[in-house]
Amino acid sequence: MATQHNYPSRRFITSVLAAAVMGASAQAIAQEDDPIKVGILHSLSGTMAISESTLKDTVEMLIEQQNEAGGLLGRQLEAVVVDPASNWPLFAERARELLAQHEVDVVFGNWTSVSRKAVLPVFEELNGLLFYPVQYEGEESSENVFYTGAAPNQQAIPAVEYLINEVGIERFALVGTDYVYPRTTNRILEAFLKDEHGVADEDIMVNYTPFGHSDWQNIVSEIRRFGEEGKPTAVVSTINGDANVPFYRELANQGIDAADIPVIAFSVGEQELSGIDTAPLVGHLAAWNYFMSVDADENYDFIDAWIEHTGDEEAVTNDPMEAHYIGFNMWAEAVRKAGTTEVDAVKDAIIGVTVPNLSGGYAAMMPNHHITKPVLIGEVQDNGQFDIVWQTPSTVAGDAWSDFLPGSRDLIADWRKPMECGNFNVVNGSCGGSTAAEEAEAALAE
Amino acid sequence: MRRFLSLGFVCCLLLSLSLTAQAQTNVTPPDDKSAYALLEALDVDSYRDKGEAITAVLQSDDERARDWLQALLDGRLQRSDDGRFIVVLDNSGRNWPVADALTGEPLGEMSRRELDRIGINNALRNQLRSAIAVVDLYSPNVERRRTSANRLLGEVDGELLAPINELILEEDDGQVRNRLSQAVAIYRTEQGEMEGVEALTGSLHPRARVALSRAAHGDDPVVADAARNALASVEQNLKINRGVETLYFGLSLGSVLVLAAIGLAITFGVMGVINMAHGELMMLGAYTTWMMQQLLPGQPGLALVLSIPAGFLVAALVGVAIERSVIQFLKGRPLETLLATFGISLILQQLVRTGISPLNRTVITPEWMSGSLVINDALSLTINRMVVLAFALVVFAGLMLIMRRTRLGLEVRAVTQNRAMARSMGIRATRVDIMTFALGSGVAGLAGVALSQLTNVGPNLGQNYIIDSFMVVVFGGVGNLWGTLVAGLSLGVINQVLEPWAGAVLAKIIVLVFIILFIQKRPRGLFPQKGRAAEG
Amino acid sequence: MSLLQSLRTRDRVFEFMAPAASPVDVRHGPILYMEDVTVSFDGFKAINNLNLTIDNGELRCIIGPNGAGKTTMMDIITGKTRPTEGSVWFGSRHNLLNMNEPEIASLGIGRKFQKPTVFEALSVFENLELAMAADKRIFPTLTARMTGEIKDRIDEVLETIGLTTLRFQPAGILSHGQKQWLEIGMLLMQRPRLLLVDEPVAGMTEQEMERTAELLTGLAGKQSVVVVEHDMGFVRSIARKVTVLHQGSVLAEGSMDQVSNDPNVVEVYLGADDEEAA
Amino acid sequence: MMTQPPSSQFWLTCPFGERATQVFLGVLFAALLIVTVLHVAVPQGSPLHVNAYTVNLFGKYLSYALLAVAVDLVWGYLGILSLGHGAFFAIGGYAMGMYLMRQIGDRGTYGHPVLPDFMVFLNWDSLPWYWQGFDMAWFAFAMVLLAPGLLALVFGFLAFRSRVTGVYLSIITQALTFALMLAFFRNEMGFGGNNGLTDFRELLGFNLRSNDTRLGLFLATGVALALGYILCRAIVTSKLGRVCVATRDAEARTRFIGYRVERFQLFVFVVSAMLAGLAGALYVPQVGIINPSEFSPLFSIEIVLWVALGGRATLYGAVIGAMLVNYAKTVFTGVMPDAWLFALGAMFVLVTVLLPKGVAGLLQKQRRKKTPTITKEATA
Repeated sequence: MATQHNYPSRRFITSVLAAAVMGASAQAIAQEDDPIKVGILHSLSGTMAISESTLKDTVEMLIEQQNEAGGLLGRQLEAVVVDPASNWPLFAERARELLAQHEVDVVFGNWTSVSRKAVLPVFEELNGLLFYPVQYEGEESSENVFYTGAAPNQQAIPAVEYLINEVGIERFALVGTDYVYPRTTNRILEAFLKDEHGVADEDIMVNYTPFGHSDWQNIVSEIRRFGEEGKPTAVVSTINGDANVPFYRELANQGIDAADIPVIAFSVGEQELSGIDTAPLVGHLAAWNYFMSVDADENYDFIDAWIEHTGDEEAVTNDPMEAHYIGFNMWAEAVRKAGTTEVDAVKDAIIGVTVPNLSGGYAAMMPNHHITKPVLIGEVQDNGQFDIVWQTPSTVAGDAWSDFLPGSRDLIADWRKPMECGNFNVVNGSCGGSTAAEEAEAALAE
Repeated sequence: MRRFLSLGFVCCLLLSLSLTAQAQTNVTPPDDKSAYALLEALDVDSYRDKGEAITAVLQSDDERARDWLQALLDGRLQRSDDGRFIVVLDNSGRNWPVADALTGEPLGEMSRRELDRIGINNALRNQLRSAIAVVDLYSPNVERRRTSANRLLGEVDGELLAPINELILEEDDGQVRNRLSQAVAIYRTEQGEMEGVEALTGSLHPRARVALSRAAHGDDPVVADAARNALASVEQNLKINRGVETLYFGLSLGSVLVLAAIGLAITFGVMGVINMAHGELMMLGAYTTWMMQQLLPGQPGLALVLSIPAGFLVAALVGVAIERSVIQFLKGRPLETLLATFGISLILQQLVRTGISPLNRTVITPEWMSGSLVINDALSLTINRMVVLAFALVVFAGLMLIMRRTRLGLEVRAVTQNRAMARSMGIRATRVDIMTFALGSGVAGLAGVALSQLTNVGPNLGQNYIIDSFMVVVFGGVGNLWGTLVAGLSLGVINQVLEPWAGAVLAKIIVLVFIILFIQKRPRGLFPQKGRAAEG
Repeated sequence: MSLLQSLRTRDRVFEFMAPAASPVDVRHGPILYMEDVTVSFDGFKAINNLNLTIDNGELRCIIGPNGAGKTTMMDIITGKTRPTEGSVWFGSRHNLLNMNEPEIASLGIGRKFQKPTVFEALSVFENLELAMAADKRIFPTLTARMTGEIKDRIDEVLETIGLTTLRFQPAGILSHGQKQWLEIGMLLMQRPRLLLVDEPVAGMTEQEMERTAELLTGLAGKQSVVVVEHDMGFVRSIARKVTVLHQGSVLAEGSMDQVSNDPNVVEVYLGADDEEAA
Repeated sequence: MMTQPPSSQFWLTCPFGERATQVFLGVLFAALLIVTVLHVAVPQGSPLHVNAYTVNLFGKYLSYALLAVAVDLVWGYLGILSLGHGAFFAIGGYAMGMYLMRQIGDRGTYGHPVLPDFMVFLNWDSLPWYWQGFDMAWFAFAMVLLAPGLLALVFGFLAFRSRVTGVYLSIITQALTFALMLAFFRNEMGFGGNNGLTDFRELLGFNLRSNDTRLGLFLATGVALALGYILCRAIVTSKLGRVCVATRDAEARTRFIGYRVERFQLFVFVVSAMLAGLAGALYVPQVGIINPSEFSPLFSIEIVLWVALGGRATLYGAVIGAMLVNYAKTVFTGVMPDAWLFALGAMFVLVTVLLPKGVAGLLQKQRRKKTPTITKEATA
């Protein structure tokens, strides 16, 4: 009686598995032809879609432009888009799919540090190329990753120096979302403020909030009181994504004016502002390496192209988009130089490559796989744009290992032959990690 | 704050003020060449030079000076490629209507490429504000005088003393007078003068407290003592204000929770439908608000008011659609409703992402909802949250009325108590289901409208609230509206009381653990449902 | 599991045909005392200092209009509801008020609900198997095996309740009457010292009723039985001693004739009879 | 623990009787074999070749399947809808992750002999006490089972003792996992905060970045699934299993016939939690990262969805559900990145409305007419 039910079930289950096997391996053989494959690894759904989806469009636009210009090495470029859905294990899986299944020549992708950490082993194992376009905490240099976003010394430190020298700030509230980027940045800043500028402990307030924190009443009023004690005060914000809107709304409603307590943000760009009514925020600051308001023809061309690509008059550009613009052109240049898309050749060729950035200058790829960038400070305008009030006289080279962290003080990265090392210790002259142990103890002893 | 009214600056200021005073009698408009020179001086890179140029503009007895400074402050004073000075009338969009700064005649539209903004930074912004403030002290408009008087607290220095004292005598508006005298007192205190300290005793204003604490560390022991006592005397008062503030924060957070949960309390508590798409219905309400503001540009307030009914309708209709298309087939299988509605929530989210945009939308806070209500110098309550709090209570009261007083409410309660019996008494249970679900969904829409004033309007809006909503409903006791109200408000207050010393993350964790343990003690929540309906 | 509890719940190895041994001390006659028991649900007194004594092996019928507190009384005895005051003793040794349902059940008090509740997803056979008196701790249950004796015991009961043919059908598909029987069967499997039977014949045909009557009367003697019933005919057919509950306390007690001639009873109860039947 | 095969009359609680188990195990091992052969024997490039990526993928699915079985045990047979099983899964995963972190030794970017990178970088000077011992495989693997088990024991003891039921129970399980998620996000907790644990190198000396290890893990997960399945099978077909079903359908009655319901619930709940932990431990080395998002309430809900979709109260149904949904996810996110959520959402809606008994329900339609396996909603 039961037997008659076995067959359907067995057939069913086997067919499922068979389908799976077929489906998976079918993808593998589908791709064996001319176009150069460019993988795009940005979340199109889930919590990160809000930031990452525009980056996907950016790369697609760049590919179109490249193809209109005749492609690369006489071959057309083809985008391979997958959706890691803001899910970190899925990022690793997708990365593996891009490299192992679709055998793409290069990948542009990731936003959050955790997603980068998740895919890193995959890229190292399968020897792929990843261009990572977002400002991050540093403390990393992989042979297979090119960091086109800002390292802390290309954003945080100049920003604070601006506050001290130009605005005369004496008290700092370091407010951030509780994850690794704000934690590291704030530790670097604390060390920097105390060592370099002798700021006292009671003049530094540190506060961390969970992701997507939406009720800022208490913290903002705390900041208000912190700023009411006579010394000029500023907030250094490493608040991430969604939490910003309620934060700024609360600031405005509790009547904190940029002229009294300016907020300088490292993760709030034009795109985030496009979700906020900026009228009450005029004068608050952001530190980036690019602003949409930059007055340069490359920029205006880029903006026009972008608006045409999206078909949205209101569409905004932002710093990570510029990072992809730079990264893409660097990769293309390196491919031309190497005459092939073969990964190792490109890796060697790209170091030293220099391409124009969008702020009228040039960006060069450093041996530590970070690039040179100008640092701009912008003040929020009531039209959702930034007005550039200060910028570094020259470009700053990204520093993979911060000089202000005991663990990494004496580490450098250099991927040129013969060194080819991501964490070379200049003290004991060996590759492979710092004398972190002693350093850590020393730091604690102090 | 640094003093922006430096000595030299103020001297010229006073001079210019006296001049403008005369200017009223015999005006000799300066030729545009000198005016042009004034503006040209502003168009330099170094902010210090700009600062001096601003002073120069002030000194010139040009009656356009204030407008220029205001335009400069708003970043609307710009220079076109042909070197003319332009005042941008509206800098939204890519092409801006502009007017000539000197003649004031409109020059049509110009694009950003043709214009160079004369940038300022916060320092200049402060200088400009102070400067305009000083000018405004002489303005016939009381409001301007008040704001500038407020502005001058802690900004006064020696040179301003005399003129301000004069003004105090002439001033007929009480507010302005006592602000000004406070400003003077602050200056005196900082000079270590006794009467300053006496005048400030009892004042809660932060600037006053700063001045006092400086005096408290001054060298004159008598004054220092007095200052210390003055500070101590307000301590208690400050503590009370602090407490009131925290309570207010708690209630407003609570009101948000209540709004988010109350709709759920109906669909879930009354119908037993575990609606995971509830959050997305809130999201729809928020997007409706955004839509309305797009439809009525320039009238955010009106749009907001209109989106209350609109948001309700949209969410309610979608709710009905969900009920008809899915939930009606899952009668008596509450669990399946959880699964199906979870699917729906995924669909709705992605619908918004692809249909509208994955990016957050800007919802403008209307004038009458922004800023805060000043109770005293140490306590002011944010108005938008006050409105939301009131709104939550109104919505709650409305629901109570519907449930207690209307036919629908009666039928709903009947159906919950005993479906079969209700049917046999001629109540059309299906209709009641539709109505109930529509009501619950509509309320979710209302919550969305309110949330659009506090947080992101984006595809993830719903997910951020759905879990908390379930917590509130369960904590309050399923099927009991009062429970939801009390639960929401109390959880809000607990959270805000914990936050200052535990930090935001720990506070939330503690609250969750508290809920878990509480449910151990009272397995049916704060207000358990009575009778057979509760069994099973 | 604390030593004490383990002692309490430890069961003997059963001689299946012999009456269940249970640690209950009935040397002084009565198997159940309820003294001055009062239960109030926010103010309303469902039971109002009720005094009731059931002798060992007695068959007692309890009648009373709805809301008289019959079901609540059973809830108290079986540990579902805790009285606000008063004491309830099982035999002269066990204070039921500080035990929970499983403990009370394993002491030998079986209960049949007003609304027949059986395990609908399980077969009739499995329903009986679960109910059977056995070591009901976790691991013994996990490793329990189906032995010949158990089968025989179950078959015997299946016979008695006339469900032999339906033994492997899920209990869910049984008719109302059959469920009643199955539930009684489950009581028999427990071999309790005291059976609490709530409206056993609701929804039964005449002859089903007669068989139920036989069954219950048959049980009396080795086990004590308390029957709550509205059907006067049925009560008359089995009753030796009848207790009338009214507003949570005993209104009258005695033989059927005595109580049915008691003026108070006539006033409060018999008038309500028809409406009860409805 | 194993009981003798329950006699055939108990097919009611296990719709296919023992044949279901045989069929299932047969199919499972067949699948393991096929994949292995196609991977090892069939040359690269041949359309039949299964590459390491796919093997790895299936390995992940199998660990999800084990998780689904664990959930089905409590939900399907005990009627406890746990919306917090992701927590046990994640804790198991973290236990494994901590072991793998310790295995990295001084090969981390900072080359610290003992401390994992994230601790160096947060300036910690020594391992917190709860990281002690995780350098020993046996201890870590014990923790994989004990840590989730202990949490389940404490939580379950409180909840079942005070007879929290239905929706209330579901919601507090959700609160549990939510609280844990927030806690693990905190960097002070010493679990790497949002970045979690990653950059693993070796497991028991096998290089995690080699394809052979992947195949090994895939097979190990398959075997673990088989064992877990057999264990659950043994439980649900034993008398205890029937007590569970009894509890699910009529808790009060079960008490009145003398079963200490809360203890049975606790026992099964703990067993299930341990299985979930095991699944997590097998999952982590295959995906190469564990981070607090595994605690997210939405993930726990998704697990329940797999079970519902496969068919509640049929263990193999849970497996099918987990496999189907996750395979669909992989395919959809690949072929229709912008629209895959529509497909997934629609899938959930349609299945719940059209196939109340899930896919397994299809496989036993005729029998359904006679057997209401689930007559009453446990959460009603």
